[in-house]
Amino acid sequence: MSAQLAAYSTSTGEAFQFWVLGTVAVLGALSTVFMKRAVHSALSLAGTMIVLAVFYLANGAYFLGIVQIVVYTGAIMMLFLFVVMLVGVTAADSLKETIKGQRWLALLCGVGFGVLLLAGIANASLKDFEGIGQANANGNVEGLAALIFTKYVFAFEITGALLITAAVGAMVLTHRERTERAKTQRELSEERVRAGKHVPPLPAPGVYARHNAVDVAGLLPDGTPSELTVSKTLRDRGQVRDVSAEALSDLRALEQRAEERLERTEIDSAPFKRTEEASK
Amino acid sequence: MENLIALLIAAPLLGAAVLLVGGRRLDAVGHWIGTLLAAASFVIAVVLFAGLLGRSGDDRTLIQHLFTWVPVESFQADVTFRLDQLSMTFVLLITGVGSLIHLYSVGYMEHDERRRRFFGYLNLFLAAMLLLVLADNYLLLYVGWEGVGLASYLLIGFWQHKPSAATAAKKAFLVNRVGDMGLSIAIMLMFTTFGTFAFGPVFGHVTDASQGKLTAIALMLLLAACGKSAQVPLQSWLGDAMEGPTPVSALIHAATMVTAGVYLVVRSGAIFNAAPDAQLVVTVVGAVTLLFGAIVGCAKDDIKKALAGSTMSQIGYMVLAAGLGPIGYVYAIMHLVTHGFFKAGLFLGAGSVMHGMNDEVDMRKFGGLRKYMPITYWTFGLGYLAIIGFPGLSGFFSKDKIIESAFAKGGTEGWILGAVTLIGAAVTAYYMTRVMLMTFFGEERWKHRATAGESVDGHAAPAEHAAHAEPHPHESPKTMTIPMIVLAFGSVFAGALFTWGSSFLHWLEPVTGHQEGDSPLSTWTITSATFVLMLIGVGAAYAQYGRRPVPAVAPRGSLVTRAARRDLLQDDFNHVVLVRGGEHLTRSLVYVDHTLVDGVVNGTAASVGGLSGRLRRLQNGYARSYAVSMFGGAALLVAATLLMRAV
Amino acid sequence: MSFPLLTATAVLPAVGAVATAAVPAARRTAAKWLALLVSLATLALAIVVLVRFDPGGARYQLTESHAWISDFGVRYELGVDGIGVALVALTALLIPFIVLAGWHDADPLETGSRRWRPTQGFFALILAVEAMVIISFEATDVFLFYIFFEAMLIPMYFLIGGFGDRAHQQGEEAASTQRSYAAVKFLLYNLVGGLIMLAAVIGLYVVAGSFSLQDIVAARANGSLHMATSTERWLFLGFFFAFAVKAPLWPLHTWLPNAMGESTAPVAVLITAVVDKVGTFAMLRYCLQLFPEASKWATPVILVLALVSIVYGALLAVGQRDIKRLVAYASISHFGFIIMGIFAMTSQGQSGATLYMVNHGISTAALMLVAGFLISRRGSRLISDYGGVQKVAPVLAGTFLIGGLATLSLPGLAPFVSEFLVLVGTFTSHPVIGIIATFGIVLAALYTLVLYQRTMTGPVKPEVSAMPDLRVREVAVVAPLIVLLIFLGVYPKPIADIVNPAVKQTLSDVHKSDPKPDVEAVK
Amino acid sequence: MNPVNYLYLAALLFTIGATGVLIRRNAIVVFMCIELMLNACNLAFVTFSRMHGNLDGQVIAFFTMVVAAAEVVVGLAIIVSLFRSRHSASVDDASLMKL
Repeated sequence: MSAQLAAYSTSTGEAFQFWVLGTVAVLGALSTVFMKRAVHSALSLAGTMIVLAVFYLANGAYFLGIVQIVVYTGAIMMLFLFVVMLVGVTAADSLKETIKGQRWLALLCGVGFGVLLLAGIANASLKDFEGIGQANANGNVEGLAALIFTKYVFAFEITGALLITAAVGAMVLTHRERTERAKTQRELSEERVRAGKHVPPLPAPGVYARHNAVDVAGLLPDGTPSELTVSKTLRDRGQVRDVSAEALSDLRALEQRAEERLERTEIDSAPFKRTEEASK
Repeated sequence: MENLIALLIAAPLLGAAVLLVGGRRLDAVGHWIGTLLAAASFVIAVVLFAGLLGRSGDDRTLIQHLFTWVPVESFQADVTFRLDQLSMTFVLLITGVGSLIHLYSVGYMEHDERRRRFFGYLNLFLAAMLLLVLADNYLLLYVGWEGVGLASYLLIGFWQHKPSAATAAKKAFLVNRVGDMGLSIAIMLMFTTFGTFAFGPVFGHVTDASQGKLTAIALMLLLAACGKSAQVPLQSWLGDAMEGPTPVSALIHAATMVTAGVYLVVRSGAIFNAAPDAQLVVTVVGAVTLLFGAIVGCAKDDIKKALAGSTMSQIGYMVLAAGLGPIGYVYAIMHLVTHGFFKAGLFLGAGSVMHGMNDEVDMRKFGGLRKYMPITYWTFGLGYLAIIGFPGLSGFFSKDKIIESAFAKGGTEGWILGAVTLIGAAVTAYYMTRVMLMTFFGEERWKHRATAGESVDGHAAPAEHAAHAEPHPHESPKTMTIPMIVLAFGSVFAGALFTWGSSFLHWLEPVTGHQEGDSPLSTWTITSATFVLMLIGVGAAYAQYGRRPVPAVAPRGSLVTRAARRDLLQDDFNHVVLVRGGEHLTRSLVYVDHTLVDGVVNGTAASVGGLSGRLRRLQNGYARSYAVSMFGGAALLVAATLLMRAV
Repeated sequence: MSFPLLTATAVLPAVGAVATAAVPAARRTAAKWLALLVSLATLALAIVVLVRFDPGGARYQLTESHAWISDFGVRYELGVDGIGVALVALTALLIPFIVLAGWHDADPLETGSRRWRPTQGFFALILAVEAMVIISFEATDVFLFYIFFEAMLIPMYFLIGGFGDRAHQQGEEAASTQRSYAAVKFLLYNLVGGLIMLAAVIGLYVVAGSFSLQDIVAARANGSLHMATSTERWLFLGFFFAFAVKAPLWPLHTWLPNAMGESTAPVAVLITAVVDKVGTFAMLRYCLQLFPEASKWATPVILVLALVSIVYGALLAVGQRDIKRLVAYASISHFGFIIMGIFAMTSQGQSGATLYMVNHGISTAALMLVAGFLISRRGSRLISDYGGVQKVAPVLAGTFLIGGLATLSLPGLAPFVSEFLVLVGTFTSHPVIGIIATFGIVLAALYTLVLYQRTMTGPVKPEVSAMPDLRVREVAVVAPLIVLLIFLGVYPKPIADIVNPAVKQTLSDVHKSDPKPDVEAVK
Repeated sequence: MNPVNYLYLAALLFTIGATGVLIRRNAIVVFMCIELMLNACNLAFVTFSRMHGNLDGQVIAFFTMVVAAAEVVVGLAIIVSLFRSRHSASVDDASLMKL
């Protein structure tokens, strides 16, 4: 019954847990700040949050602990990831400072502030404490509920209103008003014809049946890859996988075997020539 | 009867209001309205005069209290009129001569399209002048004092299209303002000394006040008098004032307004009597001006300016007499009245001459006019005889009295003053004879000058109808000649009338007080000396202008002559010292105001702007740097709280 | 609880301002008429106040008092003494003329100019200023006063910066830049003053624990509130600085010529005849009553500064080439007289100063508005561009001359009485300063007559030869002012009777009494 | 062990998050750091609630989560539209607050 224990006192177990997870949390926080890629920051933040959730539990805030995991780590952080995806997981933004002296000021403030806070906590003599046990006697959730729906009911209602407003606000912000009618298929095709390029649909990616992944460029008859076949996004991110080389080597290997079987040597260079001419 | 006093002023004031506000629809009758109201005022004056004569000498003072004007604690100024013998005399002179000159102006201004306005101004002047002499306290007197200044400003500058006229008007007002400053300071001094500035209380308590304050008050009053009566050193405006229409010169700058200074001194006699030093200054000022004006009068070729010089010198006589104290007050006023008659007559004559000569004023372009305008000639001649003090005429009586009183002052002062007055008499005879001869005798220098019709200093009436060809001298219309004749009568008989049983003396004595001075010389000696000197003056003038022809262009003349032509360089002095200096001062001050006073402020503004420009760099728009500052701020707050808890 | 008359006098124009501003731009004329009616109604109310005010009665009458910001003891307290009621009447009197004179000043400019001129905004702002000025004359709560003392700046700023003369000699662009410069200068000067005053106001609250003028004065009188000498002096300086900027007193005056020069004549009148009066009024009411000792301590310096203002302003007026700037410097000289009268600490001086505020308002309005009519005809402010106007527009010239004569305080016109009272009052307490100040009357004559001579007399300039004389509207503006000038010059007793008791009480607050004459000539 | 250690940890995490906000340019990462700070606070709240022996702290933490959720939704929406408009998620690119 560790929960009960945790509620009344701090066991060595909790101490151990604190020191281990605390380090993790701090590391997560640091990496949130210093990771180059937003995705990584997000993930490390999520990690920190989970650790915090555990701490909540350890502090006897069972409800919050769960909420922390569900809402924060589950919902909010995922929202972050979505946005990161929307905005595009571009190449990591450089941590090089543009504003003169900003970084040093930031660090100075940060360190100073931290030191001050710690000092403040330190000289606020908080030696003794009474556990949460009393409060949690008949269940943490019930206790919270009792408070929220009596003492803090107005605040609660207002936060409800706030949430709704926020949702609406988000929609309003992200909603884009369409000014002109969307073009129909027909109009689009006619446009393309008039423009006179790529009248047929773009070539599909993938080569034969061996690769049909979207990031593999289709090969021209001579085996060289065609950029057109890969979506622009992948091209921009430089995530196109070039398989032409191995395709050619496969080809060569195939013909090799064919020759061995047919004991043909004098005319072995012919297909190569052809391929070379073709490749010219 | 007291209630009539206000009417004296009300009549012309009403005229002024009606004429000035009335607008063009009154153009046709305006001048008659003005004249009638002036005459009405004169009639009221006569009625009052009769009333006063009916009373015994001591209670001939009427007081009319209209309303309280400015009541502030102890500062109580009332609108109260005081009609006693002194002011009665002035009222009669003002309204009488004023009415005559109104009448004269009807003819003189006939061709001026702004005649209505002219009469409005004349009425305004009458009202102000009457207020001046009727006021019962100095503040009210001050109102009239500046009122006549305004009227003279408007009338001198009546032909505003002439820059010379506008400038002259401005000059007159400014110089007068200097005098007014003296008057206002005098009033303040009275208020601090006596706690009031009403005639009665002030004169009643003169003896209690300290000598120094009284002298100060008296000198300030004298300054005012100098400004108004064109006495040295504030005389410079009078000559230029001749830019105004001639009736104005006659009424304001000969008969009435310029004598206000004398009135002030005589009215304040009580104060002056108590301040002998001030009196001495008064006599000196009078004596200097007497000679100054006379000399200037000798040199001027402009007939009006010559007369203006004579006016100055005659007023010099009056001021001198007034400075003599109780010995002279009566004679100062007497000369004032007679002078009012003959000088007004002379000016009207001059105006009549100009009227007949296309508004020519240069006497060198006159000559032999007696045939062409006989009435003018005779009236002018009588006035001439009066002013040079020809025995039997009014000037003779009044001036001799003054000369006697001057000697009667006693001591060396008496001798000096007497001598000055005697010399003055001779010079007066000289320059008046000169005017007479150059205008009415000699050959007719105005003939055969088809080109020279253009008047010397632009005395061209606005509605210039006369062609600038050879003038055709002609007698002026009745409206102009009648007043001249009346005034001529005045200048002949007034003196005799006044001295007859020394009626004038008895009339004024209750107000001004009088004491017979004992002159070291007998009356006969003085009279004969005066007569001889007068003859010498006349003879000299005759020898110079009567025997040989007068050059049509003024000879260069001696240094003195040239100086005298330029008003003895007074104007040049003013110009160099006051005008130039003032211009430089104001310019430099404007510069200072722009650069220094304003510069300081703008400099501050600029520096603040620069500073903010630098601070602006902090606002680089990067959310993160804002965040840094915010975070740093938070850190500081934490630090602060910790510190607070630590201590 | 009787009808809140004083509040009404302020609220009416405020409401009128809102209503005027609300008039649609198409109905521009309606807005003008509305503004005129409101201002006239306010005048009527002010007259009622004047009638209801009993000179012999309590010091502050028609008082209203409501709790406002109870935490700081700020109350909504209104009440007028003789001085306040006179100035309220002046303000209410002048605004209709200003509105009428500015009838066309805010009309949209003819095509080719890019400046947008909201007509109804112009009149709304004027009414707003009126409301604020009136309430600051009526407030007896220091904080309340301060708020409106400052708030005034906002509408004034827009009036100065937004509306200039329709034609300008250096073209529209230069004009607008100068205008905005002037507006900003006006704003900054007064804001600085206001800030310093705010500090002093707070300081006063810290010291006195109350914002109520009457309470503080009473407490000081019965000794229950003691202020350290240094404290009192600092607070005094804080207040005085703001008022001296507003007044304006040399050397804080340089904003006035710009502001008056660049704004239209009616706005210029609003500045100098109405808004600036708040400064001098506040010296009389707040500096003297709240800090009597400090006031006496500062008197010599202030008198000298006032003297400098008088002479300096007059001399600079002589040196100006621009009609409006000339009038502005003349006003600086006159404000010097007012301040001198206030700090002469004699009943003549202070009554004179109060009368001076009223008379100067009227006379400057007359002169400046006529000058505005003149400028609007020729489209130039330079004196040298005029000449011989008297010939072509005699009525205009005549009214201009009368305005000028009032400015040089000719006896018989209202300003003379007040100016002479100020001089006498100063002379009795500080003879030397009084005598030097007397030179001001000569200089005044100089700049006025020079202005008149250069513009009105002499040969007619071709540019002005076709100049029309005053129109009916313009005569309707000027004539009443002139009548008023003459009436108050001949019979100032009514106002004097209202003002004297208040001045007497102010003097008793300062523990000053008039010096006795050497000889008791009148019992 | 004294649960105050949790507070130390929370402080540390908070500081790290804050520094991250200051350092990173990628809006999403900045946002994550903000979340990190919020979580740190939550931890502190929970610990407090344990020390005081009542649940209010947990309730506050709960509300914090809700608000954080709302905030995330809106914030991410903002980021998305920002990215749409200027094709970058860098906070420095949106530096129009300059004078």
